Amino acid sequence: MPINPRATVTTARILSNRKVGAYHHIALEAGEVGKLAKPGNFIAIAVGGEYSAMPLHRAFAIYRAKADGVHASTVEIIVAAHGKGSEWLTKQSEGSQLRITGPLGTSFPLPAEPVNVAIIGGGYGSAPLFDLADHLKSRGCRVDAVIGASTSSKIFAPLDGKRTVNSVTVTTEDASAGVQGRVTDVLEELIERQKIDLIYSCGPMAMLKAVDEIAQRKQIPHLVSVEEAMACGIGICMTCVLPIRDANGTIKMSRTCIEGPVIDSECVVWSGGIPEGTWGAP
Amino acid sequence: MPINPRATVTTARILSNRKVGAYHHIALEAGEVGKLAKPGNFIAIAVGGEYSAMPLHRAFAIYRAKADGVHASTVEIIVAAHGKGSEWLTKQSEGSQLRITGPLGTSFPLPAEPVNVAIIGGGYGSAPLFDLADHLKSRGCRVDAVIGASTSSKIFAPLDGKRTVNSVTVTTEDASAGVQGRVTDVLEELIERQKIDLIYSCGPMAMLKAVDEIAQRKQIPHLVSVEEAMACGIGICMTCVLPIRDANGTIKMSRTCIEGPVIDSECVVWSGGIPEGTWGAP
Amino acid sequence: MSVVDLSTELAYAKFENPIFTASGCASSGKELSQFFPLTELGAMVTKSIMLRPRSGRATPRMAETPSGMLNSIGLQGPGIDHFLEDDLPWLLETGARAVVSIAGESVDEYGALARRLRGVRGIAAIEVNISCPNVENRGMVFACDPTSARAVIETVRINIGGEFPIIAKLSPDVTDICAIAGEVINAGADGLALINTLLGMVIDPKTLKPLLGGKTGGLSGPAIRPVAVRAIYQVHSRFPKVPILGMGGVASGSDALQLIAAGASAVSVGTASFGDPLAPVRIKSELASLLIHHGFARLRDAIGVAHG
Amino acid sequence: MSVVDLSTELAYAKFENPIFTASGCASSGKELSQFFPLTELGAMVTKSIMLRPRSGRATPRMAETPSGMLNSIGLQGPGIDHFLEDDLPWLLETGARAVVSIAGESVDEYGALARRLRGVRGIAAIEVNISCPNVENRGMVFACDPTSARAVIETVRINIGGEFPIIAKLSPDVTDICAIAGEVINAGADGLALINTLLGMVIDPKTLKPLLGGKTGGLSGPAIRPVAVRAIYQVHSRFPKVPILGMGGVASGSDALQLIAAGASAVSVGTASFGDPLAPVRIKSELASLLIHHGFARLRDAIGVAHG
Ligand SMILES: Cc1cc2nc3c(=O)[nH]c(=O)nc-3n(C[C@H](O)[C@H](O)[C@H](O)COP(=O)(O)OP(=O)(O)OC[C@H]3O[C@@H](n4cnc5c(N)ncnc54)[C@H](O)[C@@H]3O)c2cc1C
Ligand SMILES: Cc1cc2nc3c(=O)[nH]c(=O)nc-3n(C[C@H](O)[C@H](O)[C@H](O)COP(=O)(O)OP(=O)(O)OC[C@H]3O[C@@H](n4cnc5c(N)ncnc54)[C@H](O)[C@@H]3O)c2cc1C
Ligand SMILES: Cc1cc2nc3c(=O)[nH]c(=O)nc-3n(C[C@H](O)[C@H](O)[C@H](O)COP(=O)(O)O)c2cc1C
Ligand SMILES: Cc1cc2nc3c(=O)[nH]c(=O)nc-3n(C[C@H](O)[C@H](O)[C@H](O)COP(=O)(O)O)c2cc1C
Ligand code: FES
Ligand code: FES
Repeated sequence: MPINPRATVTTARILSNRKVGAYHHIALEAGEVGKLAKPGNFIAIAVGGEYSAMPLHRAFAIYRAKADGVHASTVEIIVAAHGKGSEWLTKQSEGSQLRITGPLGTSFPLPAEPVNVAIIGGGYGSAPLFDLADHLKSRGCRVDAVIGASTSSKIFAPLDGKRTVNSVTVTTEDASAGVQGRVTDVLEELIERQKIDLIYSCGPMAMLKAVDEIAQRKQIPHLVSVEEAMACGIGICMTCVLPIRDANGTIKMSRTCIEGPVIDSECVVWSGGIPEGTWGAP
Repeated sequence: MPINPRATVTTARILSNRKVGAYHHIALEAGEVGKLAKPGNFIAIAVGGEYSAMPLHRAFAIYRAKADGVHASTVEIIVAAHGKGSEWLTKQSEGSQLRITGPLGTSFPLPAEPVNVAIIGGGYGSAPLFDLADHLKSRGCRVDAVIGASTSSKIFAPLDGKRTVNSVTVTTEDASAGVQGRVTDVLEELIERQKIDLIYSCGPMAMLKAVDEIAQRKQIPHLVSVEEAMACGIGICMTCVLPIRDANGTIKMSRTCIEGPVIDSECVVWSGGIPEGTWGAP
Repeated sequence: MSVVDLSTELAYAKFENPIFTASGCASSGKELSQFFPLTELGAMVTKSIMLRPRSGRATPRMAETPSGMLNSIGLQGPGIDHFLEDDLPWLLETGARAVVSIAGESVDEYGALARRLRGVRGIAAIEVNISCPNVENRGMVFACDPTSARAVIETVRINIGGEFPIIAKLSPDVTDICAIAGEVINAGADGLALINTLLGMVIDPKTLKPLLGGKTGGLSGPAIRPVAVRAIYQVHSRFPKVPILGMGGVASGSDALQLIAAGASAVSVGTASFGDPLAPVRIKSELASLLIHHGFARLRDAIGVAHG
Repeated sequence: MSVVDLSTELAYAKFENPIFTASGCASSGKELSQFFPLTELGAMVTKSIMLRPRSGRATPRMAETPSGMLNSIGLQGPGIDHFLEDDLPWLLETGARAVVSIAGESVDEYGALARRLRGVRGIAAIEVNISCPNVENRGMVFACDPTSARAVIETVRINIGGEFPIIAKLSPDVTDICAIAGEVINAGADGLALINTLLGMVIDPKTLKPLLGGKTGGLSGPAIRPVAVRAIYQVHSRFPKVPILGMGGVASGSDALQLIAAGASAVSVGTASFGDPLAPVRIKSELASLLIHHGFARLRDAIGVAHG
């Protein structure tokens, strides 16, 4: 299979940039990118403008992509100001231009049958899950969402997103919204109640790991979207690697920008580092 | 004498930024800077914003400074987009903030008597001369201006500036405005006609040198505002030096940011480089 | 494409244009081929390949720094067998020119790699990476020691035969880069690649510990360009006949021209591709315009013009 | 000012806070004193002074580079006599702590400078700049040769007596900075200053010739910070008891803390002052806040925390 099969480099124009809780919702006029994107893909953005001291790409999950409308296509992202690059991004005004590369990475595989699905999002990790939910619903799946964060402003759960799914459970660690606690505190009960067949999750690694413990215990297939520090986003720098088990059971340090971000949790070696027996390990 | 005696570091707000021919006229709300500035002083500006790859100051002559008005003070500058930093500056919009340091450098000494003065400006070099003309006029001097550039768009001669002086002669090398030629082509005639007692000039080094040849020949005192590549603008880096003769006749590599930009042309060693006999020369 | 003759050569290898990828910054080509035909490049320089598969270093492997980045990949790769079976044939099939970069942990390993490459058809040149600071060989870097640098190139020379030009890639982390250059030239290098990354470190502002899994990493990107220009200038003035593949912070045609004027016959683009996959082709066309602007009919006439 | 104890020491010299100017980036103090009282600084490090007046190099002397700059000042200065008669008394009168930087063209010159400084009152420490790449001494830099580095420090040690701690300032342009550090420590250095500039070059895009009058120049600014952190980390892990004055691209409190965590007992701010005269005081207050944020009651507890 070719690598980055549908990706192009595009000058995207910011259509809108507005604050949503702790995040910024940025909509881009994005050439062909929005037409070719699948749920779970991400885009890489060059930051800092012409006089930038920041040479590297920033990765953002596609929240929504649309081919229709007045523009060639639109791509929406949800940005948390983390370091300098994402902070710069949140300050860009309508009309300004960004160099984006995408769509990149793997997408969420969809079940062939109409099954009961749980989507679990941590922080801005919920962003790509609503589009996924849309696709799942149109295949007849029941979709229950669990959205967690440390505090309410970091819950990303837009109204139309909430309408798409059958139920939304919000958890916050400080009890500022929904149930006090973590997504894992409500997940088991949800699995039982809705007879969940399949779990998709996206959020911090620690959350993915905790969700996976439950999924493993309950023997439910689990697809995760991982987040590793990325320099290029297109597979040429080898910085974004994670130990991943391949079809033959061999653990390799795999690039999460092209073999991920969406990975079957069965293949993820959660211990991190370079596990013993990794292909080519010292 | 203290160094940088009236300088402060100020967060200045851009009041307006508009294109004037090949230049940008930028007005700043500038704290105390405009109150303390004298004709000939300059300001140093940090460029590129928060994520800048450009660590060094940029120097701009003060075109006009005002203490009155609604703002603490205003400072106006005329910017030619030369490299990346000045280009960035020309793109900054009204309301954005700049870190400026000033007023810096020497100012134009004013004659005690009402004499006949010629001001000679090359390109944006005319910017500081109109404010000077104002001061000269209020001391009863007659002021004739010669403003030259390669082409008309690079002639900076604002209406109110023109009104201040008794006459303006424009020269352009491509004949797109005024007399075809260089400022030196019209200067001798002007000196004769108006019985010029004193010359002030500001522009490229080659122009200053050519003007000085005439001034020397005619034995007319000549004050020049020089322009050397500057890193700091405040005397701490030693990059902006020129060979300057001091009161004892000793040639020293002097910092033009603090011993200049305005220098008596008698002290300037026009040959450049490190002339033989320079203090501490190898 | 343009009226300027961009063709160049590194020893007896000829290239249609001087813009190459940089080893380790373009993997083996498949990733970038989605963005532009690899035949647009003067050559694809492949990621340094070792004898055996290698997992590389622990993550995090990167840190962005002002106008630069640190990497501590640790030469992760599939090993020479997989490379010769899979990556290289794919690359050659695209019609791209291939410069194969090799790296070893011992002089013998370089020799073994050279033997594996001997007789392989279609390779334009071999870049011998003797300067990677990431190799866990008691922290020692071949390129930092004249004797080992020489030994590696001698071994490669003997084992590879005369089929491909050997380009020795040097580290700037040395007291006297001309001395190392002299050694590898004497040992049989046909050309030099200048420069590899500078050894650097970032402390994580949160944990106050070294941020990278490998603690130190290699500094690349525009930040190091002045060091690259200096190294190329120094080496070219000492060894004007030895062709140089220049690299280090090239992000525009003007940057490439700086390296060429300093003495580079061709230029690799590394870190710039991480923020713009089209960087190599953009740089090539910017360079062509600049050459025309400066009145050069041929790229070759611009090589080393900063001297004398 | 803050609830954190910022005091620090370099050998037996004590300072109220760890933020110093960098030699050659603050002249002799008068220029910055308009912007803040020099007593706000841990110490004013003066521009390296030589035995005789010196005109320095031809212009242009500077080039901005991505997140950095090159300078080729060539140690312009008035010479030690003028310095002792005029600059130093002025500086001491402000109440500022003074670290005097010296530079010579021969071992003897360093010795002569040390004799001139012997017995001068009020100096907090001597920084011996053995690493300036600009000195026109056949291109050779003392700090790049273990033998000459050692000889300089030995001479200074003998001639200066035991009045001031001697801080040897090293160049990063060496294969093994720990080896040079070891030499100067054995020769009697009480502390180390790390790092001086990296040798670099810029080609003028207009003329395609070296832009600087001196052709090469010293690279400073944020671009080199990862190299500084690495050098400090390496030297501190090898010589944990030898105090380090760190420098190289510090432009914020967080940058200063990186160098301190790597092993610096104090930090010089150089190039950052060229774009912001208030940089040293801003960095000091940012550092104080960060130390509090990380739960340090005393700066000293943060020195070297990146290790182990
Ligand atoms: C597949 C994927 C999808 C993502 N989706 C989103 C999203 O929808 N919304 C959102 O706010 N953030 C998302 N992130 C995280 C986002 O990429 C980082 O927060 C961002 O790159 C940090 O850049 P910075 O300049 O703010 O921080 P800096 O620390 O200055 O970044 C420096 C460098 O490190 C890399 N880096 C640092 N942290 C991360 C990280 N967590 N992930 C990847 N690279 C990192 C950056 O790419 C950059 O090259 C996603 C990351 C990945 C890998
Ligand atoms: C006293 C003085 C007054 C000036 N007044 C004006 C003015 O009124 N209008 C105007 O348009 N320009 C003026 N200049 C020139 C202006 O400072 C430069 O054009 C500008 O600094 C170039 O910056 P850059 O980022 O565009 O170019 P770059 O080449 O990217 O600059 C890189 C570095 O070199 C320095 N530099 C490069 N060229 C010059 C130069 N000619 N003079 C000083 N520093 C330079 C910059 O300060 C910067 O640190 C003045 C210069 C001086 C010294
Ligand atoms: C992520 C990364 C990986 C690299 N891997 C290699 C490598 O495998 N072999 C090698 O010789 N150089 C390697 N380098 C160095 C580059 O080829 C190049 O010499 C250096 O990055 C300077 O060029 P640049 O500034 O354009 O990136 C690597 C650089 C980076 C950033
Ligand atoms: C313009 C300039 C002049 C310098 N002069 C000296 C000097 O005289 N003596 C010295 O030891 N270092 C000198 N340096 C080096 C600095 O002291 C410092 O080591 C280096 O610039 C790194 O710090 P920075 O990145 O904060 O500038 C000079 C640096 C610059 C930029
Ligand atoms: S981010 Fe570069 S390979 Fe994945
Ligand atoms: S510009 Fe720094 S001393 Fe004049």
